[in-house]
Amino acid sequence: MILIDYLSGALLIAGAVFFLAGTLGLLRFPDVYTRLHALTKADNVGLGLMVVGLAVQAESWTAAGKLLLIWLLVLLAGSSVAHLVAGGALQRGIQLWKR
Amino acid sequence: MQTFNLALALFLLLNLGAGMWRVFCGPTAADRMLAAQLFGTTAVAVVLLLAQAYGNPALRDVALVFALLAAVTAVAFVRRAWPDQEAGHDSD
Amino acid sequence: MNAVFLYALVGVGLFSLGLYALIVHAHLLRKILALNVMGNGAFLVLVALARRTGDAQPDAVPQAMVITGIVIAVSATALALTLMLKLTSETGRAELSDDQRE
Amino acid sequence: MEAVILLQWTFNTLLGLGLLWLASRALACPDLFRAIVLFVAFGLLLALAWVSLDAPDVALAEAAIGAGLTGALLLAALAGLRSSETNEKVAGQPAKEGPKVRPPQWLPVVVLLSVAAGLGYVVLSLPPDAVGLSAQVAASLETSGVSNPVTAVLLNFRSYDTLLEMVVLLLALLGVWSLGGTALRRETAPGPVLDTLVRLLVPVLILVASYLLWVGAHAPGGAFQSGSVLGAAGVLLLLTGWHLHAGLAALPLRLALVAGSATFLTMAVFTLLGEGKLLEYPSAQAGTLILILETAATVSIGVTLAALLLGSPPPNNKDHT
Repeated sequence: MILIDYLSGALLIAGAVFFLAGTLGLLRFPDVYTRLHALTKADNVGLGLMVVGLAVQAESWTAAGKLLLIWLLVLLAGSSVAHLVAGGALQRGIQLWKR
Repeated sequence: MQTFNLALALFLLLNLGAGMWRVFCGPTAADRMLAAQLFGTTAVAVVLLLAQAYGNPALRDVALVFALLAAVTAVAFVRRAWPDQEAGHDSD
Repeated sequence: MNAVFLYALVGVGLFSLGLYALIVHAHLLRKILALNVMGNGAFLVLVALARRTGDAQPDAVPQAMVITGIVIAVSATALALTLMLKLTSETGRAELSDDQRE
Repeated sequence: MEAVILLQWTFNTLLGLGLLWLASRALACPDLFRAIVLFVAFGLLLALAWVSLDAPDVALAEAAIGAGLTGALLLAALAGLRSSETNEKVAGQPAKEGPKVRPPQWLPVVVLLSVAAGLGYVVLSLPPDAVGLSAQVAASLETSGVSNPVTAVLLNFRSYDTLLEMVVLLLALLGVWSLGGTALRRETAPGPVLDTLVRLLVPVLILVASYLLWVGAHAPGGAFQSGSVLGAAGVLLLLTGWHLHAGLAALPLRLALVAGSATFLTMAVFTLLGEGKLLEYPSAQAGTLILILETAATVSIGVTLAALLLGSPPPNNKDHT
């Protein structure tokens, strides 16, 4: 039981770190494309780790399945929206950041 | 474990507050929309953590609806509200 | 002060903010946003006060009324937005004529 | 246990302050688009507040409407506003979107402060413990046909509220339609990514809507939440250039729109004749009757919300002749 709690805690903290990284990237990166890159880390990996961490704690397999479904949906929506925003930004001539 | 989950939820809420900065600064409409997108994902994570902390599995349905509906606003933005010319290009 | 009164006071604050914005802003889209904020403030007061049941389940009647209210608010918002668009296409500006002198 | 209480308290305080701050920024912001994004973020935080207030039913409705549909409606309206402003060629109109706030005059500020103070005083003077109607709800829950108290209130104890609400929704749509609506937009073809997203997401949305409808009997969910999710599916389809087949746009659409109100009215008449009381169901069949009512209401709410985004009646065969 204790081991599972530690495992879950480690996964959750790792997820939270990715959320923090995503937010920092959103704040610090220089243009919309690099910010997209940072954002999708929080969407995909951060939430993914959190979902696995919570699924370890979940009371049943169905609950874990629902958590996984939520993650898959966010993954689908997040990556599609990232693609659409990047495409739209290119189309509108938002320039890429150059050092 | 409850304390831990609540503490993480609080941390994510603070994270969300920091992300607000991007909504204000922009500079492009896309940046603001991205910040709102991150808001949605963070809210999903917060609700899931609260569901675990309060032992209320029904809250997972709230997270499910969040996950589904986040795309609707973003699609509305991409399809309708995104101006063809961005007023302010990225400059910072 | 517990969470009930905290949220109830936040609701009061939202209602007042919305009322203020409704008065001072001329643009109709802003007025619609302000009305929505006012409504959400009222909902927050209702749901917060419904939780004064101690450890028992919260009062379901205000919650049910708020759910009804949320759906009504979105349909009213849609109607208001259509009115605004109609007015804009007639007059060219999204403001009520009273505010044209400034 | 102390730590938990402290954490909850901090969470609630931050959330409350965040709500006030977002609302004030959204209302004071010079740029309309930014104001709408802030308002959407406000809706998200509000859903978190419902979660903390132990109101998952409300949180579900808010997650579907406040965070999804309202944002889509506002953004679509903003697009309409921009296009009609450019059509009119009103000089300097974009700049007019800018700061419209006059310097704070003393009268509105006084109104704001006195309203806030008065309401705050009233709220704080309320007794900290009040059972309200929860005892009555709990006592009658057995005979209501469902075990989720909120659904019981919405569809049984106060179902006349829901009956009238269906009519209000219909009236809002009739209002939009009778204003002549907005010009129907020619949506451009969605790219392959958006197309795939919608093809995957819409079936899931419909599935989740049905799930929420079914689960509403014993857990958070029900007709309103389910209808809102269904409406979101319709909105997504409309935004990506789907349009209602012309053969379905006349009678079938109208039937779907009035299904909720009509079923409620029929039920009201039958219960009035049979039981002698408006919308009081025999407790043996209550569960089934509620499910029928909820299904009809869900369809109507979903179709009405999607139609509200479309803004005008979809063209049908008769229009062409």
